[in-house]
Amino acid sequence: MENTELMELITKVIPYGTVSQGSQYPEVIVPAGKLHDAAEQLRNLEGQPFDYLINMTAADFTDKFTVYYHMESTQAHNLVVLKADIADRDNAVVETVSDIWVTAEFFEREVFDLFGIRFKNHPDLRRLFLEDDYGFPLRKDFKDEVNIIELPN
Amino acid sequence: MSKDVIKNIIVKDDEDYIINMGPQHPSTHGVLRLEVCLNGEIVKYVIPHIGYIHRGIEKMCEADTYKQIIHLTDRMDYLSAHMNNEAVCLAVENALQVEVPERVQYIRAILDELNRLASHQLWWSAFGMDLGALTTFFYGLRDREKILAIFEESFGSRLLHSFNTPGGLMHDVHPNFQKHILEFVKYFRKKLPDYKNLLTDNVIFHNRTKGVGVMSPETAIAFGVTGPSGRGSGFACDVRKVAPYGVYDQLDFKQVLYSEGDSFARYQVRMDEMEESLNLLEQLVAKMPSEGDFTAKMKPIIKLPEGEYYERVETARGELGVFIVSKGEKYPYRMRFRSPNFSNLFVLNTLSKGLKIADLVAISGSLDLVLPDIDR
Amino acid sequence: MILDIYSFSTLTGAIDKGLNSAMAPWLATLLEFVIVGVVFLIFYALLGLFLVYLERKVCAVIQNRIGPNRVGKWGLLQTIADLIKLLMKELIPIKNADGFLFNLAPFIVIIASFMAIAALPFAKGLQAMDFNIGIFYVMAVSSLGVIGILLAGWSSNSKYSLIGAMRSGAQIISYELSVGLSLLSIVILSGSMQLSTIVQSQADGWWIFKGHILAFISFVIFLIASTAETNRGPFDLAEAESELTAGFHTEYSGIKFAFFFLAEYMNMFIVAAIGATLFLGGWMPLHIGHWQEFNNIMDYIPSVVWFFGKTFFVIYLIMWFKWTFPRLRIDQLLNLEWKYLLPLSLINTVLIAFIALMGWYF
Amino acid sequence: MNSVFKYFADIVSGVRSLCAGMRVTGKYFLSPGEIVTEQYPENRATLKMEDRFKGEVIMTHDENNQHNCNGCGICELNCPNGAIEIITKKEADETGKLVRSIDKHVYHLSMCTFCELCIKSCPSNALEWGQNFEHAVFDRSKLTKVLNQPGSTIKKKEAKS
Amino acid sequence: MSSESLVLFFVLALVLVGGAIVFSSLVAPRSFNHEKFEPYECGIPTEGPTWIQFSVGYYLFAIIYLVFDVETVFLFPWADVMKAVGMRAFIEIVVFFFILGLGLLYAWKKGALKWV
Repeated sequence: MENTELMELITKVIPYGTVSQGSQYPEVIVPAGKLHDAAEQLRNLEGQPFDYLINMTAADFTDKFTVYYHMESTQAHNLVVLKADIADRDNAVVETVSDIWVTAEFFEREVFDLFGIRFKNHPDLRRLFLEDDYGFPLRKDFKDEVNIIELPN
Repeated sequence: MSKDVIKNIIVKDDEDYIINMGPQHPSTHGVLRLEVCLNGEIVKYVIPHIGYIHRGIEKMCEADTYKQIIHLTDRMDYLSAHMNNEAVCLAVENALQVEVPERVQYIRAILDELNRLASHQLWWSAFGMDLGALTTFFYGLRDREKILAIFEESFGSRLLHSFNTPGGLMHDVHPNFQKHILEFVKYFRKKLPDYKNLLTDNVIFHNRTKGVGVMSPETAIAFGVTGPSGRGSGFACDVRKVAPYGVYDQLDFKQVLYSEGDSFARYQVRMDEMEESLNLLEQLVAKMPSEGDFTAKMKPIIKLPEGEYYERVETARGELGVFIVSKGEKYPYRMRFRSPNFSNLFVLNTLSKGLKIADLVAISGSLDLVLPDIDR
Repeated sequence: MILDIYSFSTLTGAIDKGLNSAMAPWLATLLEFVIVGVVFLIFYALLGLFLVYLERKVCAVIQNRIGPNRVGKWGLLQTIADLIKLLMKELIPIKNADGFLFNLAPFIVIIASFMAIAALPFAKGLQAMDFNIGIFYVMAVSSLGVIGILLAGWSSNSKYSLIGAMRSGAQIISYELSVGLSLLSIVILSGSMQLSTIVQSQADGWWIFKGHILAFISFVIFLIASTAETNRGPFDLAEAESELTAGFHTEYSGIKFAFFFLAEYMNMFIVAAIGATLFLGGWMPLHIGHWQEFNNIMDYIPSVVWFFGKTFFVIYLIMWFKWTFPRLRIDQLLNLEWKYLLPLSLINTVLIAFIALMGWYF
Repeated sequence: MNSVFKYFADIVSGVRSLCAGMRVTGKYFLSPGEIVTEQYPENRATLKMEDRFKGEVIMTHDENNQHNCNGCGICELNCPNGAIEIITKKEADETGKLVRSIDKHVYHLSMCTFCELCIKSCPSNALEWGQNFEHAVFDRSKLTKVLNQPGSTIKKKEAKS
Repeated sequence: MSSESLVLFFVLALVLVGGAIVFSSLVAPRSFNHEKFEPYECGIPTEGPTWIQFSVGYYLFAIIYLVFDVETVFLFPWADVMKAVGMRAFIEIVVFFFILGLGLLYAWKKGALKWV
């Protein structure tokens, strides 16, 4: 299936999202509140359900967080990226998709560990790598005077 | 379809008989801690605890140039160091739309396969040891030594050879490179029957692995279990076939798929992949241009255009993804590695539930986990 | 036909006579006891060290390695160095462990193997105790060891040890049956439980040859079952290091650990010696039918060489198993015994009884 | 009857597979020529590392105790781990002008990951790989090395022609 | 030697183990460290009691074993005199083995040989 066709199909099921051709793969940008619904729509997309969540991660843009979901359909081998912005950095909450892809449970734990984004309805939201009182190291404003030696640029 | 969702079920009880396997345990290859709940010999649930060697590679990448990132990726999955390098290089090259010389692509593919072979050999050794056949460890390492000697000759180091650089390679390969590879292929073909007699055909080995830790294709997809572990369940996830990179679309090889999904199927996938890799090596050496540049022209300071880039390669353990968010600077704004072992590890609970503690060892061995890759 | 030049009875007899003529009988008996005791103690310790060394060398060569080669010529003193090291190691008392049982366990395993070794016929005329129920005695005493293992595992207050001990308990008692039944078949054939009589009955040929294929099957069953009895690979579930770190002796340190180690190797020697005595003719030389010349040449080889040659052959077989096979799982281990070995050995025993009755053996 | 047959067939095939395994180990047991162990400290004399072997970073000095390093600091910039520190000094050359030159090229072997970026990026080819691999020392501070030999000077450039 | 010397061997084994342990505890160094005396569980403190009611699987086999082992004890005297007594002994033992085999078959079919 061509990318344009796929994008049309996605636009049909996710009318509230912005579907565009990213630098490599089709991108779907949805509001953070609609993330779970959009994910479910993609997971059950007609003809080519995106059943394989390759990757889930986030990035800190100092004024907002963006969460990324890379998913592939194992039938058509198309890859799409689902994105959502979380504006509230101090109290970042987004709904979990671990009920759709079980692997997201662990990706979300990692994102929570490193960014401090909370996932609503997550079955077991604990820190994955770090201690409970450690900061959220992948936030851009994270400072650790003890352990990190800044290199002169 | 979403009604029969696969879940990771853990039911805790106050009277659980908890036993910790790891972080210092002979069968967790690395510092993995498994919190195992037992009922006699039967496993009730397994909770993996990771993070003992979390080095924050993703954070470190944010302060490194793209050339400097390469040497960090070696240290994630140290057994497929070359593939990790290649993933970053491919991401950078694709973002910059650099045409990499053909010779480089062939050399990279050769190194991929050599690295895959070395990794599978080590896995075979360690898997035998997990099951109590200590001799396999020495035979596997003996043969792996030959590959490491080839690496050492060309790159100067045996395990962590940061040999790739965005745009090409650090050096040209050693003049004896092709000759030694062909010698190795011949040598290893002769040794494979030993592997078969020692483990593959062994009746005890069959009993220990057949029907143990059966993973359905749905489970594999839902957990994102890729690589040989996923292909043992019939999940066609070989990135070399699904989304070919380098010269893989010009090569004749097949994706090894087994449908049983048990530990023995995962074992068989890797054994078949070893032979497949040997075939590939012969093809690659024959097709490889004997002359040519070893690197494309690159600017001394590499700056990726603003945007998001995602690149996938097939490592010895599954699909490695490199995700770069660039803001047009010489450092990546956000770098993310989707490591195959991360997803492969967490299926352990589902697979080993209701089986015996010895099976847990067999399953974790058959998943072929490398801990530094999980923790990053 | 057997030459008596190598018989140890002349030597022991002479010592006995000399002592008795020199002093009062009770003193002579006491002195004999002490001599025998000291000789056995030294023999036991040296044999243990040598077996450890042998195992290391055998597995090294199998695995394309050299093995110990630093201490002494070909590393011969390596195990002695290890022993000294283990003697110098701290004995760590484990918190909340059952102290008395914890310390008792190494005594029991050593006593079991030490008492069993006393009844073995090492050579013509060299047997400390020749019971008329010899086999029975050895079986009974050597199975005491399992109590030591169970105590060690239970008292350690470690979960790994506990599981290891439980496994080993289930394993050893199960395989006791097959060992018993396969030994029984030789008792049927030779009509005696006395080890010296059994050896004498093989003067014209070893039971493994005289008893047709049935005796051979019996030998194979004995070999498998006794490997399991001694907790060696592929049946080393009690100390399966990939699952239970070190199993029942996880918490033992220093010399106490060394005793478990020693007992394991001595048990291996005992079962190998029993196998050699019952199936391979003990210290009897190899005799083939009516080849008078050949038999005479064989007679010139001392009986003690025959005994140790055969025993070490069996020991080598057991080591060969260990360094080749993957470990079994607990349920498979018990399946193998109860569903394969036990029925087979039951049938085998009946058949052997039949051929013994009919006199259909050589 | 079929299951009884299968029972015995299982035994036979099982024993056969075990024998196949034992044949492999037995074969190696009987061929000590296959032993691959390297006797390391004894074979020091014959042990030769590959030409490209990455043992440590060294600075090449010619017979006049001269090296190529002019202290530009590019290697320091390129090192991902901060394993290189360049300490420069100002020195008057023959015309009396103050010229920056290298005082100490400090190399922390303990932080080096052998990524080769310093060697590749050096514009004057002053650095290269040394073959020494016996780095074990009792004190970590001994792993910090000064690469330019004492009293060494910078090699004069050939007259530009 | 007579069977009284069994006591000798018993005492010798005691001396061997006891002597070595006493010697070792005299020469071995001692150091005190709170963590050191913990039971080993891969570096993590144990949770919950170690000594609990354990799985019945192991004991089932012990019970079956008891039945069989007592019978094996009877078999040895029989084996000793089998050739002397002749056919009668053989027939009797065949009947005995048959019953024994039935017992094993019963346990097998009953599922007692299956691991739980």
